Amino acid sequence: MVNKHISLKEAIAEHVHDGDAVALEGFTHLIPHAAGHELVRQGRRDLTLYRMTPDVVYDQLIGMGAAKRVVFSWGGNPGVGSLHRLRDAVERGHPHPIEIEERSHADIANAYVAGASGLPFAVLRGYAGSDLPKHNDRIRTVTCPFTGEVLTAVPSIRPDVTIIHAQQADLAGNVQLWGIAGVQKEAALAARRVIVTVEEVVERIVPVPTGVILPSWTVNAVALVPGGAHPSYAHGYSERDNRFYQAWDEISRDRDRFRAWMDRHVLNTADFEAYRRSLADG
Amino acid sequence: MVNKHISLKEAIAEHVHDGDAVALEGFTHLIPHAAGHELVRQGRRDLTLYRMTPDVVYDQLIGMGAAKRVVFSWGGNPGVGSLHRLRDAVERGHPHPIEIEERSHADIANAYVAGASGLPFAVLRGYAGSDLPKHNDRIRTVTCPFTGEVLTAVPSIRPDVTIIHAQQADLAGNVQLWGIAGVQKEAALAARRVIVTVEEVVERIVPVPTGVILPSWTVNAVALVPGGAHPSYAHGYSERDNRFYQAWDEISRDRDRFRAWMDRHVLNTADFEAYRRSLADG
Amino acid sequence: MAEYTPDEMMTIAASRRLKDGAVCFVGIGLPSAAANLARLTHAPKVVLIYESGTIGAKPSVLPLSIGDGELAETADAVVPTHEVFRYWLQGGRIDVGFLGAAQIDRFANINTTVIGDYGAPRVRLPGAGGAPEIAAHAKEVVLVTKHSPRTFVERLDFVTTVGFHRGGDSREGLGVTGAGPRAVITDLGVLQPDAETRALVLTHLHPGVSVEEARAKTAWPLAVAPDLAVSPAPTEAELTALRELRARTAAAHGAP
Amino acid sequence: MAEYTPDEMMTIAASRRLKDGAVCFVGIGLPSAAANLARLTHAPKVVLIYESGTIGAKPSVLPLSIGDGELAETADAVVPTHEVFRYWLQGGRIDVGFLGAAQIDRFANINTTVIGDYGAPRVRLPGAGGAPEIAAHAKEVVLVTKHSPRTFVERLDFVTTVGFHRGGDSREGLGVTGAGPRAVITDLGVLQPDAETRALVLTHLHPGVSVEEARAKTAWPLAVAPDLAVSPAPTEAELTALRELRARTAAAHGAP
Repeated sequence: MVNKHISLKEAIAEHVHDGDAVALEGFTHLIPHAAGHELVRQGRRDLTLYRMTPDVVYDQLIGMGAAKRVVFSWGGNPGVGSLHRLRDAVERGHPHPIEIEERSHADIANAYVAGASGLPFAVLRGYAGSDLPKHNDRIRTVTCPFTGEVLTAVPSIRPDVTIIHAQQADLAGNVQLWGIAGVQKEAALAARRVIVTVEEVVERIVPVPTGVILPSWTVNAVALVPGGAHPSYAHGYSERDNRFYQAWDEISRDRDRFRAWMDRHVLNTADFEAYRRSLADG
Repeated sequence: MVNKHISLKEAIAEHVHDGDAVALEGFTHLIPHAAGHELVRQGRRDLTLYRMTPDVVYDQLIGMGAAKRVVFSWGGNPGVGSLHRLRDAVERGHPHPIEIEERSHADIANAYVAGASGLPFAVLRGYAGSDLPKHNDRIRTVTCPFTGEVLTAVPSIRPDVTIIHAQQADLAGNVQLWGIAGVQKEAALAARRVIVTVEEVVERIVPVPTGVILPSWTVNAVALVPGGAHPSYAHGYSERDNRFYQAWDEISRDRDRFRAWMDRHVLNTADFEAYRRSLADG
Repeated sequence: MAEYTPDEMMTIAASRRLKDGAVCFVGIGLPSAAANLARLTHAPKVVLIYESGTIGAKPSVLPLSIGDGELAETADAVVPTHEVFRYWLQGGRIDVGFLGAAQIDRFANINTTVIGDYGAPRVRLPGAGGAPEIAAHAKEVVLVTKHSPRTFVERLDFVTTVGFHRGGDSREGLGVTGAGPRAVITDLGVLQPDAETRALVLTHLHPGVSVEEARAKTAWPLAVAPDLAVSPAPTEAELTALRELRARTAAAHGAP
Repeated sequence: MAEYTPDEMMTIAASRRLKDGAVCFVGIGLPSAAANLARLTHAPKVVLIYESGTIGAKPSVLPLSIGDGELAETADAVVPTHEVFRYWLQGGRIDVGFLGAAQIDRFANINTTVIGDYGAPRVRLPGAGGAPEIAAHAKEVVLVTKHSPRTFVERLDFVTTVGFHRGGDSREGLGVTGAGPRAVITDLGVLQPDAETRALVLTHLHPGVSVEEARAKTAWPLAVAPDLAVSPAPTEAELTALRELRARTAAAHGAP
């Protein structure tokens, strides 16, 4: 059996290539920030980035010039305001222009389900009266062959790589996550390759309520990165760092300040542990 | 707040009417046999019966003349052989001819999901090369508006009533079930009315792994019926009575013996507890 | 009677719109504050559903994000995000969708996407999130947003989420099942749709607010109901519950 | 060498077809026996998936039903039934579909629906279950069934589940992704599809079985491979593992 337990650095080097379609999922909870940093450190470019809520993790990738295209449904800093790097890219083409494809939460969630299910499209009742379909020719219609109703059809999402953060993996690489589960299971099963960072490696998984399990054979690489969701959180291991989200508003508002912050805390640190130490040093 | 905790007799009397489309679900595990018996006791007629695996519970209903139409995907006695009452109805029109609509497991499972999702149809890759679509004009096709692929479309299932058996309900009527979960959540959420029989009423639900919760406001009636899945089982409460399934082959093979058995154990017993006692008496 | 701010009045007025026992799909921010206030006052059995999949959440402090841990810890059930949109929202199980708005027009259509041209926006807003489908499928919608002429605009730069579309019965023509916005609660008063034209009409003013002020902060000619009423001032119980909630929230998040 | 029955030879021959580590969607009955025997002998890391949603089940006795409790207790994950068909089977994650058959034709198409006319059947069989989609989506299919002219028929009364359809590349024309039946294991030997016509050819006989016997129990003119081989007889280890499994099963279920 291949040993799936490798470092995050190795996992990103092996499984994520320039130009890939990548999904880093986690709905507020369990956002794989450590993996985002490692993509920055390794200088990935031209990525198509899927994520329902770009959040700080994609704000950083966009600001560092890693994104060619961003597919998303809600691009704000939750409870705080704007994602300034996303806005700077869309409004002023800095650091370079990016393509955006905007969809709704219901659309993207259904599209991951369709991707995981091996279907080319998903059917939903979506976008009634909205202008979004006028700007996205990938929002189409399909007619029910029984009732004649016209429904919304959207293309399924099948990323090259999905990266998620979870609480636990066992020695074989089976993965368990719990709390708010988001769309991670579907995003992982829809992808060609799967990387999981975890809080903890356990000898044997003890199932917990609402635990989502990805069997080891669905996962390409598992990397131990305690706290790897920060400033997001891992239910049972950490709490959401709401103060960081508030601070990010100021850090990210100015191009130079953003760049200096990323240089100091991400590019000039070797890994997530060093990043956490550099943050603690202030 | 309406008290949802009523007897099974009251629940069936209030929520299931002659001519209704009814789903009693439970995939081998948690089959709502007590509810099936109560439908027999109350003499329901002309029911459209949905169930992936008719099993003994529908063999009894069909043999007692309650079914007008049966929609199913696998109609055997698991690990034993035939369902003789189903066969007698289909092959020889006894006790009266019934309509059958045959689908595959994948089809019916998807159709419940579509029903729960408020969609009129489900899309799957199904029935390639099979003769089943030739005999069922409700298996149709839909064309992907992105790739042009032709996929299978099936109508969603929306029963008038879904009845399930679960391990626990709390005082408010929240329902938890665990172990093999089958399609019960979807069958319940696809239905207009929901009846749940439970092994146990607890003051407060303690979530367990793979526990499926139906919030109280999705449930119309909850009836305490310990062992109410017998000869099926409730994970954590009982084991599958495999010997009963084997014995059923003999009991159900002969019309008179079947009828005498149903008279003695179901029609001449007041409720499921009395049924269990009459079985124990031999 | 105690002093209170227009923001407090708005949140309290919004909270009163939620009936006890209603199943409510809650947006983050103002809607979440109002919905939780309702739960802590007159509607203890209200069922709050957040799009993170927490069903029946009972947070002791207001979540900063839609996915704060306390929502999961206090929920009756936690379901995957796709399920909340498919079985619970699209499945027709939501009584009230509780939403905010960056821009709103007279037919209660909402823009949360861009200010300016979509291809070259002056201001890029966060986008749709769950709103287009919440507004379509919830049996009714309640909107909460502060009154300002930049918010209550003559014409939206972009329709993200439909209200009454072009007015009259045009919403029904879209094939949606929900009845649409029942009320827009602001810091000045309450607007409700005319039964026929479906254009928003000022039906309530909060105590001390004038029609002129409401009209000045609305960029279209705002109609006023003939039976214009004054909202009851916040009760002591409402104010206390709201302030304690805000204080607990500030202590927990370090937010103002 | 120990004595063994044709049934034991069939189960052991079928178990050998399963590679260690393969992800296997298992039908109840003979396929389940063979798959679990593989897991207990040469393929300890085989992943067994039952349509009840138990992924990575490791039962100590053979389940009588597809949903026996031990499957859930020993599984790596238990998922809802719809999910097993959607994410796991249709999603393309199954290496081998392991199925039985009531009737089979030369192109390994299967009937489990009716004997006689569909509208007025002489014998009503259980029906499709999961088979049509397992046969379509699993990367390959292995069939296990006893040899008899009533099973290996010239023409199926009903095509429930497709094998190689009308032969040649007609299966590919159906748009399915899986490669189809790789082998049919019987109590007499092994049949495999011809590379071109896709008609089943006898490629192995179990020890002591003659070509004549296999032909006599096949209702179509059975082709024989030029390099017809003899299956290795069961090893002591295989027989012991199978008999212990059967004994544990009988003790648990009270079945013969």
